[in-house]
Amino acid sequence: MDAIAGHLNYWLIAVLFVVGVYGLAFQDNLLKKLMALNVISVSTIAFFLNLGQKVGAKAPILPGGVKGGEAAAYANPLPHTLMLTAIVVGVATTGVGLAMIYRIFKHYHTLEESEILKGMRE
Amino acid sequence: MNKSRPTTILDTCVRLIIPFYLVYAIYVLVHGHYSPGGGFQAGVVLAVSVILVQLVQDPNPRWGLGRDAAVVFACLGTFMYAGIGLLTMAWGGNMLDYGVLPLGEVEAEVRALGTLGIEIGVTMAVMGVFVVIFNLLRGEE
Amino acid sequence: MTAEFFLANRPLWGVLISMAAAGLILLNDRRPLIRESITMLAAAGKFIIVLSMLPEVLAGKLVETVPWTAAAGISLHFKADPLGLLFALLSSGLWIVTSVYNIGYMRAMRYGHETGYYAAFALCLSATMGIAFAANLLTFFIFYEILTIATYPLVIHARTDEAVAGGRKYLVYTLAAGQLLLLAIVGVQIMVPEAEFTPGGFLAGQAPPALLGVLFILFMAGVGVKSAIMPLHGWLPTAMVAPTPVSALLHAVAVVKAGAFGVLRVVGYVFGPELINSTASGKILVGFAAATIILASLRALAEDNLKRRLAYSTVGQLSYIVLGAGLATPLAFLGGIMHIVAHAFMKITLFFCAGAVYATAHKERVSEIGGTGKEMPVTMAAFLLGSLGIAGIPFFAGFVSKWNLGLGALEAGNIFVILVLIASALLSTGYLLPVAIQAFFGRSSGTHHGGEAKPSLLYPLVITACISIILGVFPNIGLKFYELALAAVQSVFGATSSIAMGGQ
Amino acid sequence: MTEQFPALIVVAPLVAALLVPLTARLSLAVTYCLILVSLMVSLTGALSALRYSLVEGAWHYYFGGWPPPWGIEYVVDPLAGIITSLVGLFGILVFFYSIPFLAGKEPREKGYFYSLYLLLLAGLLGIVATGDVFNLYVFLEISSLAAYALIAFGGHQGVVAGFRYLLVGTAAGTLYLLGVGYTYAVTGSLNMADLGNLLASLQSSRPVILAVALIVTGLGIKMALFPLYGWLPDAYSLSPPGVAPLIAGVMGKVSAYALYRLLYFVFKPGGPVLQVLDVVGWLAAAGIIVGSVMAIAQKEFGRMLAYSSVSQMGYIALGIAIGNAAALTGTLLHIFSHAVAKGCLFMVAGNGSWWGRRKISEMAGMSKAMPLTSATLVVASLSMVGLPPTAGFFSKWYLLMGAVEKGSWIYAVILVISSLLTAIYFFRVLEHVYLKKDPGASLGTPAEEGRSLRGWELAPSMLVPTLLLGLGILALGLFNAPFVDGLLKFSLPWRTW
Amino acid sequence: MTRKLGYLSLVLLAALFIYVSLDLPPTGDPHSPPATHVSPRYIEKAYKETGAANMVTAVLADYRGYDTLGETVVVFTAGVATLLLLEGAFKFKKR
Repeated sequence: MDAIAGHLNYWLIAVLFVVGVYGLAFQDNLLKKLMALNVISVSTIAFFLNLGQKVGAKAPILPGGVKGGEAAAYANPLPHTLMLTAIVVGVATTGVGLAMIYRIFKHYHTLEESEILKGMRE
Repeated sequence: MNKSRPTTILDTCVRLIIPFYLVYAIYVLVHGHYSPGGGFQAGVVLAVSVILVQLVQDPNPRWGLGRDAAVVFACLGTFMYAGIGLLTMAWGGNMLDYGVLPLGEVEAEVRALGTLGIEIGVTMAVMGVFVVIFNLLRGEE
Repeated sequence: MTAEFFLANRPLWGVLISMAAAGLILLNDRRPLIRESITMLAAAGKFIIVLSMLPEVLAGKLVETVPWTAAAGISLHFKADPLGLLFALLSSGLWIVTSVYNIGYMRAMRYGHETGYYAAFALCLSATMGIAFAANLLTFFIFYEILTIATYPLVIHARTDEAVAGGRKYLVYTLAAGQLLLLAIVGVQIMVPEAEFTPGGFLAGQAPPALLGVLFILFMAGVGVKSAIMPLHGWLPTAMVAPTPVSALLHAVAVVKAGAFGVLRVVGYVFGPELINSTASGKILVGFAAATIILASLRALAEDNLKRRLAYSTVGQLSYIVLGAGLATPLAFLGGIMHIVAHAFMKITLFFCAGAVYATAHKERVSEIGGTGKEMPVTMAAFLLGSLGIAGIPFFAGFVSKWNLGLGALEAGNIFVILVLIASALLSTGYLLPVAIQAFFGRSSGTHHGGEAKPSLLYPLVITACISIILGVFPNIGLKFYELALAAVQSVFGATSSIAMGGQ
Repeated sequence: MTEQFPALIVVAPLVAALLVPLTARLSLAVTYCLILVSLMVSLTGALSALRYSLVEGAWHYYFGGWPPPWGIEYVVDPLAGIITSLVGLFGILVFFYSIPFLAGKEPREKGYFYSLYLLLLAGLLGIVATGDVFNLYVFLEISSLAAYALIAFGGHQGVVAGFRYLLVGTAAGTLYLLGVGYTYAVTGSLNMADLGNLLASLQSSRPVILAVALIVTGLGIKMALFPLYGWLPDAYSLSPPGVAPLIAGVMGKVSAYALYRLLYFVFKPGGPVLQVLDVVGWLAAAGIIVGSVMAIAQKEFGRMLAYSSVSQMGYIALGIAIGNAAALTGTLLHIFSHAVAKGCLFMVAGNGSWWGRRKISEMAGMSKAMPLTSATLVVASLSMVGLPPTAGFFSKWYLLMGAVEKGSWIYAVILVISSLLTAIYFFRVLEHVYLKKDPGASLGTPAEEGRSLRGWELAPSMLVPTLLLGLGILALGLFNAPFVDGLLKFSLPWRTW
Repeated sequence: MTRKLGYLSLVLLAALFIYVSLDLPPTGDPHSPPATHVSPRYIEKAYKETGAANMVTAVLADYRGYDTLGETVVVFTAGVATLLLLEGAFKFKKR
């Protein structure tokens, strides 16, 4: 039971990841694909944040610093930092993706990938 | 976009709320050392305030950031970050080793100041970029 | 930068001189006279360089140089040993003759865009020199591939659809062969990292017989395409769309002989006769060679286009060399080496004649050649001499090599080969003599075309025809081909081996 | 200043990229000077770091002065040194090459373009120089984002190609990040050297196996490993001709480098990694054949080159999969020879499109209109086929040696077959260029189209980089031994183990 | 058909992740490698060394400040990319 409780988060993250992959692979609409991409990146972020947790730990903020040996009492700040970067990367990618979608829609008047490819090969 | 005029209620609300946005952004930026926050968050709040004004007072916002100015902010903000890195190099340390900057006696304090510097840069950059992206995605002028 | 430096690196200069010539020719795009004189100068220079090594090599010294390392641990390594020098002498000597012929022929044919032609020609000779002097497998392969590529522009020179198709076929065959050869060389190099050609071979005992067998097949497939062993000969007749000097020098001397030379190198210097004889591989090679000799001769009989008939004749004659290698006895090997020389002179004469007839009278079919003998008596007389030599009549160059081959077959106890040799002699009489007979006695089909070919076409073929007779009587005269061949055989089989002193 | 070189390799183009959009509005001359200076600084840094690392060993540079497992470090060992030098050199050449293609654009547009160009370069350089797996991700994303945008700059088709690449490429980045996450979960570290030590005892742990698989998949997508190459043909062939040489030339190679670095310096072959490598080997072999066959079927020169890249990246992956000294030397050499040859070929394709010809059948008569470009095409083609004495031959030679040494004759046979297939499609192009009569004389020669070129067949800033890369192919072939003995030998993993 | 195979492979993918996750340290384990290897120094010394009480800020801006520079550059790249893609496109249309 403990094993399940300790790993439940990973399972949910795995499901979230697979949902994202599903969207990326099986949706024809470019906008939905972009959203699926965000789902994937969120699952990764959740995975990292999960690694930074400690049972009963406080947020890693303390004016005056922490005494030696008390490290276990505070959550691990490193994954948070990394994920701040990953979030920003995700936002940036989404921004560029939206800009491209805008251009694509203006020219092809559709966002369905199959139709766009048909129009492109002509 | 749509040519309808801004409603008075929205207009008034925005006028009231914007100053608080700005102050809050500065608070988030400066207080990043002691609580959750920092440059990215502050930049986003600033960008949101600009975008909000643009949304509400659509054709001719009375206050805000033009696209060109936003580009300048984005470039200079990021450059500020990298420039601090270059400064530390010029003072003989490794890149981003704030401790070598001649800003004080206690190394930790100097480092905190260096951190503040780059956070300001990040704020400017994030604000500039988001305003630019919004501005462009909004459509033709 | 002393004289010593110059002397030690002579094999390298031999390679570089025509490479430099190719570059200079490309720079003188619009000046035909300069272009041609560069070719002549390079040809003469190359011959002198190669010739200067003859005394030393005959005295038993090797001119050896490692000019640079081509790949880590594996060097570009040149060595002038008897076999290599023989090949180098032959091709560089014939380049001079061909250059003269070339100039006359190309002017007569007016193809245009000749700069690239001359440059590629020079590059081919450079590659041939590299093959001759290569001291290890990698060097051999590098120049082998350069030769492949440099010949391609020559094959397609006419730019007709037929020429392009021929070029394609040529590339498919030779590139595929090159890759197989590469595979074989890599396989050898894994076992013996230096992979230097060693008289008597270096592979014995290095690997299980099965692997050696596979390597041997790969090697033979690799060099067999250029030496046109059936069924790998398909490109050669098609490639006859090239201008005649190309057919003459490259398809009688440089390219195909590079393949045959490769067979000798692989058998004598990589695997070694002992290894070949101790397995079935030699017998299989002999079988293929014998089949090629007979089939190619039969095919030549049926061919009407003169150049293609000569090409099939080349296919057959090349297999004599392969036969000599496959028998792997001292005398057979000697015969094989001598056949490189003999066939070169005879076949180049024949091609020169065919080209002269084509350029002067515009006849390229055997059936329409009647009457040419009266208009161009000298040319056709040379053709007759060449034919007799190919047929292996005594006192012609072809006889020495075939005699030795026959003796070698006896040495190996292989009566079957003797039968093949006899049959082939009869067949080659059958496909070549009628041409001369037709030319002299046949009814003239066309109009009068103004007699003999012009001097620049005529002199080369007269010279080569004369040499092929002289070599038949005195195989060792002048360039000491026989002595070189003997030295090569002795180094491969050991000095004590029984070599009957034929010829001289 | 010299002690800052490892950082400057990346930071110089990065900083220039931040200023270029501003300076472009003021003065183009200043902008070009700025770009050139930053590229020069970067190249100088790369070369001197390379020299230092050969003499003194790897050059470690701690950002912020924090020692490794806590801070981020740059490690310029000989391997990173030569790859950064390659990328830096490409940066300069392609910069000159791209100038004429932007002639008609507005100054500010040029500013954005070159800003992205420098960011792409900085990203690639950062991937190579870094010694931290997460920092690698960040720079991977910088270079990818810049690449998406640059590809999308190539017209309406380019936008679609760029967007499709964005989807696949971001997914690849996320997979890589997830792989980093799994290794972080079992080790707690992000520094490559530290990870290398910690992972030694974790070879058979399941998360590590999955991490290797995820990282190989992620970087495999980036380097177009079969069957993940779907994005590549469009992305390479539809990107603007000005930057296509950079994108096609070095972008995939840098991912290959990252894969090599991670597999051989961080995870280190043993147990699970070897199994993954087996799979990579088979996929690479399949990619070699499929890429070649697809290339034969193409009508457009650029697309043919793109598919040929799929095949050639397979060579590189195959060498990584074989994994002995000869094969890894072959891989590294092929990273170079293929980068130079493919960059060169895309420049030739660009020159062709400058002349208005994109299809292979339209390239007839190119030998007349652009003799030097055509000659370069010949050299590059020979290198692609792998014929001596060009660079491509030697890398193939080492790969073959590696395959045979390991006893994988099947790989050797595939390499050989691929050479022949490559010969088919390249000689077809050469036939068109040299043998066919120009059908569309009405298109005119580049010189006739109102561009005063004073006897040059093309603008010098396009022609000279093309020729330089062509000479580079020959130089890499002829001076192969010093290159391998003096540089690549020190880049093999065993020296540092 | 291919669609069904695709769904199946997705399910398998999820199963794989779940199977592997059993070997990961459980959530909140204070003795897991991430909790014990590098991060203790951040927690214990961040304030003394960098003057920031918020350890995330300390790591973000100082220990791994170079990552954050990269991050800012990513944002900047996105901005310039959008400018390149859209600004020119609008101009194009007007002509």
